[in-house]
Amino acid sequence: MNVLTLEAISVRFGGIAALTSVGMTLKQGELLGLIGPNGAGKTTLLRTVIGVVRPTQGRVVLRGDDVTPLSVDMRARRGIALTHQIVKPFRSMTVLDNVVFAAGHAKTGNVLRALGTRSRSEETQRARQLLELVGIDRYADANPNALPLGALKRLEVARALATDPKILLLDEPLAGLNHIEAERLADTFVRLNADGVTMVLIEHNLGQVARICPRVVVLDNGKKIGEGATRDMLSDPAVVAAYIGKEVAHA
Amino acid sequence: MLPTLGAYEVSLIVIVSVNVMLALSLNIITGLCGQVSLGHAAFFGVGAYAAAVLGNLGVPFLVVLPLAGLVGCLLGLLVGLASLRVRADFLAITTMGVGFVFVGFVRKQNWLGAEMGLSNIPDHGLGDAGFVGVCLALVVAIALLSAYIKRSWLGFGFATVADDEDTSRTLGIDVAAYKLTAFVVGTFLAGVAGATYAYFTRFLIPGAFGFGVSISILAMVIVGGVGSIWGVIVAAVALTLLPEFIRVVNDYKIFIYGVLLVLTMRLSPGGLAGLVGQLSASRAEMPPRSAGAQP
Amino acid sequence: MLEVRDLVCGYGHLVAVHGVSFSVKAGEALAILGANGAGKTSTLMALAGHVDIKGGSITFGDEDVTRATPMDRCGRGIAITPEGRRLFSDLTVRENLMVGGYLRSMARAKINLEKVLDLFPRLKERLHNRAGSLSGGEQQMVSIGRAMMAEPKLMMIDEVSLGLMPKNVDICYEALDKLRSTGLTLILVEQSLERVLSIADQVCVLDSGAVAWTGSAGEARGNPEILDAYMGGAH
Amino acid sequence: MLYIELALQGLVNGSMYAIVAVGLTLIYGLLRVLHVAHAGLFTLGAYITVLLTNATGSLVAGTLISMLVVGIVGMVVYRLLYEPLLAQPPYVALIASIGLFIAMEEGYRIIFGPYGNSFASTWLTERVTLGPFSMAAADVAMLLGAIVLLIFLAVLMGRTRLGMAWRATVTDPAMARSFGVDTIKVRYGIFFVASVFAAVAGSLVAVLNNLVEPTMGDVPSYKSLAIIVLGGLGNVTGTLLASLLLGVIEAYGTIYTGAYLDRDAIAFVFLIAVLMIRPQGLFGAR
Amino acid sequence: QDSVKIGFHAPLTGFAAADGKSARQGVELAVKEANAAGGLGGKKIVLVTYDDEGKPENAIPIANKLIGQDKVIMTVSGSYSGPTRAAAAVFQRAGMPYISAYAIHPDITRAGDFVFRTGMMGEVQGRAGAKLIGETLKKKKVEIVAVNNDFGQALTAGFKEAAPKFGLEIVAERTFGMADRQFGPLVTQIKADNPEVIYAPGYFFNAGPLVAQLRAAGVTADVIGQEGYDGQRFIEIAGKAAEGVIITTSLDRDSQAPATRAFITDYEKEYKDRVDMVAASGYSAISVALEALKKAGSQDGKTIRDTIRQNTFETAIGKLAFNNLGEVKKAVQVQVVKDGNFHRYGVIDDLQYLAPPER
Ligand SMILES: Nc1ncnc2c1ncn2[C@@H]1O[C@H](COP(=O)(O)OP(=O)(O)OP(=O)(O)O)[C@@H](O)[C@H]1O
Ligand SMILES: Nc1ncnc2c1ncn2[C@@H]1O[C@H](COP(=O)(O)OP(=O)(O)OP(=O)(O)O)[C@@H](O)[C@H]1O
Ligand SMILES: [Mg+2]
Ligand SMILES: [Mg+2]
Repeated sequence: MNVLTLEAISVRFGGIAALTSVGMTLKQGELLGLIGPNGAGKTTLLRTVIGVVRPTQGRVVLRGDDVTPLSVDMRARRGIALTHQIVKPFRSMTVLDNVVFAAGHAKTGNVLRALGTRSRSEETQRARQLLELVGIDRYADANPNALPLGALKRLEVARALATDPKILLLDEPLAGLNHIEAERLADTFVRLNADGVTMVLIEHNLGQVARICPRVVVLDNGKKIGEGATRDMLSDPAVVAAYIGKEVAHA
Repeated sequence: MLPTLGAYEVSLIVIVSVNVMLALSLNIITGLCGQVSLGHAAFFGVGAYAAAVLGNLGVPFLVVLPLAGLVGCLLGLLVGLASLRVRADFLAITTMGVGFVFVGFVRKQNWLGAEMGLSNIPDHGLGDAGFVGVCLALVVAIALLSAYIKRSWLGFGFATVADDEDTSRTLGIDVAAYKLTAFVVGTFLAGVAGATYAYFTRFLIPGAFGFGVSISILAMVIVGGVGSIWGVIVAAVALTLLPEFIRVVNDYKIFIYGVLLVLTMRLSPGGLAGLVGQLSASRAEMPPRSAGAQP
Repeated sequence: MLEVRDLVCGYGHLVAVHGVSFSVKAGEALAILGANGAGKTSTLMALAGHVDIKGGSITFGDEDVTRATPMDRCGRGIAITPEGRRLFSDLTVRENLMVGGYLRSMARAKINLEKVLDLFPRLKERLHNRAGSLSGGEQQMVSIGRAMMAEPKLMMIDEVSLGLMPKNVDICYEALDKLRSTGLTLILVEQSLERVLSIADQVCVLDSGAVAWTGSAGEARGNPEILDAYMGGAH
Repeated sequence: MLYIELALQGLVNGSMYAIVAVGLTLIYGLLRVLHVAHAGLFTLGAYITVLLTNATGSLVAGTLISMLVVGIVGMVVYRLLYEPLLAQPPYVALIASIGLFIAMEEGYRIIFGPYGNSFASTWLTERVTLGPFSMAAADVAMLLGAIVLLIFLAVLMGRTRLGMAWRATVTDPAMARSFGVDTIKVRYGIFFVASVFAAVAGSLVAVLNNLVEPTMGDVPSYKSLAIIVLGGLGNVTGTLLASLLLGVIEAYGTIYTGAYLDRDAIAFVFLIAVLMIRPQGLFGAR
Repeated sequence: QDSVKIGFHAPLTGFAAADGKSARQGVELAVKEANAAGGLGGKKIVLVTYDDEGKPENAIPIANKLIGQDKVIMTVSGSYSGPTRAAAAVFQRAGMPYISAYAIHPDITRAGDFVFRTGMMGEVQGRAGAKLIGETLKKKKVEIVAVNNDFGQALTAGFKEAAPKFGLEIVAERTFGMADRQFGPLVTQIKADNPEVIYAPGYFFNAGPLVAQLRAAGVTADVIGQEGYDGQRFIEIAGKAAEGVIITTSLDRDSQAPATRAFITDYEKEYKDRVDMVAASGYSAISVALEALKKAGSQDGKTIRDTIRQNTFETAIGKLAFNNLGEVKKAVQVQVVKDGNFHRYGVIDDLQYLAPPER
């Protein structure tokens, strides 16, 4: 079953065509890789899915519903979560509170409901678990400004997970992690995926992409240039020329 | 508890109460939800004028209070809608503009007394003690409400909107609803404060709700420490009574007020709340604002 | 070229790096490795003059620059590509690069600009766009280019490959290698072991703010287990 | 004919706004602070000019010294007030700035008295006639002054490397320093230039009104905030155009809508209307 | 007790600080002179002064403090309408006599029978302006250019009410803000309107630049001002352009009345400054208070109130008596600027026509 269908999405920023008629489907329970050169439009595509970017053309269809007219928060409420490539923690609160807040999504959906509730104990517990899951529990009480980049990247993931997403959009979550840390986090994704979270993963770390994503979509210059089994795509001459360069991927 | 109070003390208590209410109401919008407003006096004024008009129609004081709040938050809702379009400093200046437009509008409205003001506001009929009682009760109620909101998930949501509304949205927060709530609650309370003021002075002129008033309310919030409820209360009381206490140095009192604002901000940028925070050793060091660390 | 002795630095009361020492010769490349939070960025930023130095000394060329201002360091030929890129987001790509060449003559800056654009042709099309609107990888290119514009003697790059596609990583490393042959000294913080070891002469592994292992790149290549031991972070 | 003359008068007012506001926008661009006390420096400039001119008999000497002194005072204000608050949220500096402005105005009242000062001789009677139009010489000076100063600034900020360095300092001072920009000099420089502009505006207004009073900075203090927002915050050219536009709108407004709204309200209705359509200001980038 | 306390409040800081200072100087001079002359039946007169900043909400605690803490026996307002109106209600409730020196709001005395006003009501002065233009100057086409506040509005209302009686044609009515000093567009428009006379209620700080800019633009119509212009400051600002401007006010510079002459010389000696209307009004208001206290021979509010009501007072601004409402009945002085000074132009003492309301 397709949980998410992108129909001929085009996005323009002023004179720049960031995406040109990109179509794509995401199946229930899939872990899809999204790769492509710098500036290909990967981030823009995920931002279009969550609604931060409005497509100039095309539709975003979630489980058969056209969600294109919906606002960002309404889409988030329907189970889409995004981790930002350029990290965006709430800098005025602790790392833990960043995640606690996200974990309280059921209470914050409605203003009156939010006004009516105070207890945070459940959410705090859940948040601690998630920080542990991504391996930054030791920073729980720190301010995000004091965190190294790798930890902030993982905070993005923990916060997105706290909203109990059905579709998790991951924008280069492994960047800034060394190979061991990256592998560990990638394993976490696999486990969550097995638990039923559908995922899209943007990564330039092709080793990990090849390891955990059975299928990839390749963008270049705002257009889809390939889609298929990861192994095939990584050896596709067009992909190699545009993206990987001379060396053959060490997948 | 009141028989020992003279008329002078009563009038001071009322003025202080009005200012505390105003400061707390702005604290909900600016302190908790991060929407800096330089035009809060407009909502105060709308409440005051509404109270005067209603009072003249024979509506009793205790009924006028919530009605004035409602009228205040009608305008608040409008400005709240504007806050969905413009952000940060643009919003601050927009609200400042709302303040000027309000005063400019009232100045030309004959049914609101225009420049001559409204001077026939009826007596509240509660007597001094009763009126002071109402004022204090309002202050306590507003303080408790503020404290409750701050601890609730609503307050938590406000904090994220204040921090980064775009990110907040991606976590499923209906930012518009949160901002509007802050504006509606804050301006409702400002309207109530306006009604209290109207029944206190029983004379309204447009000039009493000008830019200077908006600034002094904001100063109370920031000197108190943005978002801190007790800090804002202390600052509102202190800044209101300060000129009263330094009447001795008559000619210099506003000068001193200005200098104190500068010194407070210079020596304790976090306001009173920040100062106390620094003094209590347990507190971890404040992280520096990351100047554009992340694009 | 660069001599770091017992460097201690941190933020406020917090000490992030305690007693790190290393030295790099002219034309050499040093790789600094370590887990998340090991203190790599803090070390680089201290070398650039942006973190409080609480102890130790930094000698660059023959001069002590421990207390020099960032401007002074730039004048002496130290340039940085910082973590998080830190572009001037409201300026255009071209302006960002020109600020990089601020201390060079206009003529030299223009020549260098061409070089950077040759290296990253992608930026040509984005020259007059706000740097803040670029994609992550494009921003990284601007950040690296900006440092090159300063014609440094010592270039420090925090996570070269961050957000760059594999092809660009290769291009970047090739360019750096070429610059090295003209005498440029490099300090690279990098997560991708394989890449960095292919270019580095020396390796310095940090763990919890201290040097855990140093050696030549050859040694490190030989037995990656040594490095792996320090890469897992505090788990 | 009347329309054109009204527009000309509006442009004169607008250029006064422009000279004050451009300093404010520079400083906003630099520190992200609404430097309300700028209007206090404007008043200081006017006082120094009127006092020195009456003492020496030379308006030129009075104005030049005023520019210099106010420029230096501007740098001192930066050093003592804003520099220590750089790491704080901007509203902290805003309140400090308002406090300073209040203290300055009160200081002038205490020192120079509440009545205001005037020049011993006036220049207002000098007129310049151009075809069918005739304007006060001081008006013409205001107009020309604004145009020259602002074109100079726009070129400096937009076209030169120095301007680039200034703008780099704004987004990330630490990184700007790392590329050799002396951000401390940049900041002092901008405060100096902005404050000199304030002094020029103050002196011109003193001549035009022949009246220097403690509260003469009130209107510029908030009106120029509106203008820099209208112009797109931090945008020098935008500020210039917004000032002139607002001057003209106020000129027509006072005549044609004065019966319904006062002058300030007219200006702010326009501002709000613009912001609802263009939330980033007339000339701001998003 | 060997002293008598009298309360006084004025805007010593804020937008009206200039008038506050003048009022205060006038009042202090009067008290000083009265003390030099032996005080009140041997008791020293002590003035308790507060700054109300021109804000109504400040006037209320000040009034309460004067009544409850300072225990003054009566109070004089040297302030504008806002604070004066707000305080009047407090004094009325406490049964303490209260005299407003120059605030113009009609509702001030309506607060009750303890409240008096020695200044002219705005409406009354507006009517006097109409009479001056229609009857004395015999002009017809008038343009009103008024300051945007209670003062301007009240004067305009009075003027417009009386205008038809004197056959005046109002060609246009315009306003400007308190803070305006630049009148370029307004002047351009007035030139186009081409009136014979400009009736321009405002203060010296508006009127000085306005008149200068009108003349500089070549507008030759007569400018008629009122007590807001009354002070040397206006002439200093407007310079030569001030010549010929006629105003309605309370103080007659060329008066030979001893009270007026004495005030002018004493004031100028004491403060090394020229007198203005506000100083004269403050001086006169407190003169009425002191005189009433002396005549009443009692500190009882009701007695003092009745004394004020039943007597006539010789002051620096002429002979004053009060009607039922507590409004002053007095002549309007017309002054003209000649050779850099105000001089007598005439007096309007049509007390029937200028009579203030009784209710
Ligand atoms: N707000 C914007 N304004 C203008 N151009 C934009 C904006 N956002 C993105 N772009 C441009 O659109 C293109 C696609 O950007 P996007 O961030 O989607 O790339 P990406 O595939 O994620 O690249 P990377 O791998 O480098 O992160 C880029 O060329 C970028 O410069
Ligand atoms: N601004 C700051 N304030 C306080 N502490 C900080 C700050 N920046 C970093 N730290 C702390 O200093 C330590 C070292 O961090 P640093 O950023 O140098 O690590 P890193 O090795 O670069 O990690 P990464 O691989 O994630 O970039 C960490 O424990 C971190 O929490
Ligand atoms: Mg991207
Ligand atoms: Mg790092």
